[in-house]
Amino acid sequence: MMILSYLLILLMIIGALAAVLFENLLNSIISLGLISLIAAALMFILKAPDVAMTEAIIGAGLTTSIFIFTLIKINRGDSQ
Amino acid sequence: MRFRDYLSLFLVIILGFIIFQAFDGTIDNGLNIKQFGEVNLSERTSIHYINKDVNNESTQIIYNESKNPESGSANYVTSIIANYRALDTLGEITVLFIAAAGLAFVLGDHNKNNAFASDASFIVKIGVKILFPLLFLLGIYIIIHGHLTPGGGFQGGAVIATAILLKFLAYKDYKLNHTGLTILESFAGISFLIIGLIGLYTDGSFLTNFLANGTIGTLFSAGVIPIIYILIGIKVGAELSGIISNLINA
Amino acid sequence: MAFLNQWAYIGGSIILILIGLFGVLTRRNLIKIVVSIGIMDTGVNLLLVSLGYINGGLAPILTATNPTNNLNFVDPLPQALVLTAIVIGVAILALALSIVIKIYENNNTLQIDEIRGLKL
Amino acid sequence: MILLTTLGYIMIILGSLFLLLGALGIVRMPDLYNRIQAGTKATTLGALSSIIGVGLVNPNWFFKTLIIAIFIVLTNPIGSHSIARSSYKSGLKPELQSEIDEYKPENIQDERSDLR
Repeated sequence: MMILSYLLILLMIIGALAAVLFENLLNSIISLGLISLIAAALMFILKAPDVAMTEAIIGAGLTTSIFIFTLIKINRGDSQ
Repeated sequence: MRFRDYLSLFLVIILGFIIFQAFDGTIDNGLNIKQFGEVNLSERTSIHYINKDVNNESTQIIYNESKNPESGSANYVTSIIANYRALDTLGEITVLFIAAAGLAFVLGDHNKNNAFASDASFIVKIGVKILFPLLFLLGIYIIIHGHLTPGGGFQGGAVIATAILLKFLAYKDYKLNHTGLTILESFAGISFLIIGLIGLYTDGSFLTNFLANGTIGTLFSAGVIPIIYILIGIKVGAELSGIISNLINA
Repeated sequence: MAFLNQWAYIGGSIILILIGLFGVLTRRNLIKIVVSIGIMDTGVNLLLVSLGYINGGLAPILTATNPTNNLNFVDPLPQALVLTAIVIGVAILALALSIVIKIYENNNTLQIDEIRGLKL
Repeated sequence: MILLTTLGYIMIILGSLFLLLGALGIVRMPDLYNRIQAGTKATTLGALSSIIGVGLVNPNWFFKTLIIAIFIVLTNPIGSHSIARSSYKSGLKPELQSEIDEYKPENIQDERSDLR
């Protein structure tokens, strides 16, 4: 279990670097969703099931969709 | 990378070094931050929360047997959110309301341009038609069982908002009734305050658990905690749905 | 291994916060700055939850298999704080994104170097 | 009881094998449409059988795992269908060009536009 959590933390840091350093906006938004999902798994390992549920629903689901709606709005304005 | 980037990297590394010093448990820094996993729970005030008895001496609680502890929910996180620190939760949903209202104020109210040019495909429409009631039911289940299992008002409200998001994804002309959302939100907020005031009237402090607590671990237990959590679920679900609707129809 | 045992969670979440801070300081795209704020949010939440962890502790819920309060539970207080912080975080991100949309409508750009004045 | 537990572990191992096959397919296949095919089919079967295996090992959770399985069956194909459709609409061509493209708007005989 501990090895798994170390790997997940490493993956989360790589995802954070990708989210900050990528030039494409969609890539960095998907990386943000990945970070939230891994954080939900880590919180479940830390014996916090309530927080893990909230993070999985809100962080990975709602936040990503809100960002993508913003992107849709901005591209729509660009094409007009 | 320009000069500004290198300067920021340097500053961030300095700040990280300082923060790591603060979290080093081997140095006696007076902050009382222990090593990871070595926390002594009895040195924190929350040991009273574990015993579910802040006012009197600590008692033993047994699942499905003990009757009438001070906060009768089996989930400790719920009993902190909806009973011991319910005033914090009241402030928190106020912050949520202010953020939603600010978003509606900034984006304006021209419900003309939809985010999507056409409806989704046939398969997605049928799938959403099946999934929407199931997800709504799951949200209600999570809200109602908030004092027994992991979950509660925040999670269930977010699940309900996700179900409404699916409707928006499937149909381009789907509109939410904003008057109904406002009425739901106001009803939930006012009922929260009224429950707190009834506690103030009967037992002398705001948001006291004034109903009978019942046996710990059954569905009808924990006094006002399930009622407060249902109200929080209504409010969170309505506000997150309103945020999504405003962003899509902006 | 003992070093990892002590520092994996705390160090990982502090590194996450610092990466987010670096993004806020150096990126020039407004949406990228909001993404960095989201990374900092996740890092702070993970740090708070890991401060309440106890070795060998159980999840703080009474069930039929963990029926009494004499057992070794983890600290439920940071979990309750983080639970509300996540919901506030998503509302604040949505508010920031709505302001970003308005700025784009007025200035037709997302680069903070090119935005002149505050003509809202 | 031992029979159920053994069956559950066998199903978990089977499910992880299918998940491994799906991951291999994602690495091995040439373009997005083939990758979606490998990813969705193998992953749906793998997740389904491992979740049912968990329910068999711990019979108290069986109904909850059944509900999760129903959600996976409903959502996974719809999600991959949406990904494939949106990537086709944004102009992504398959790696191996085939002669017949039944999804082109002029090739669809049916008048009902929402079937597309």
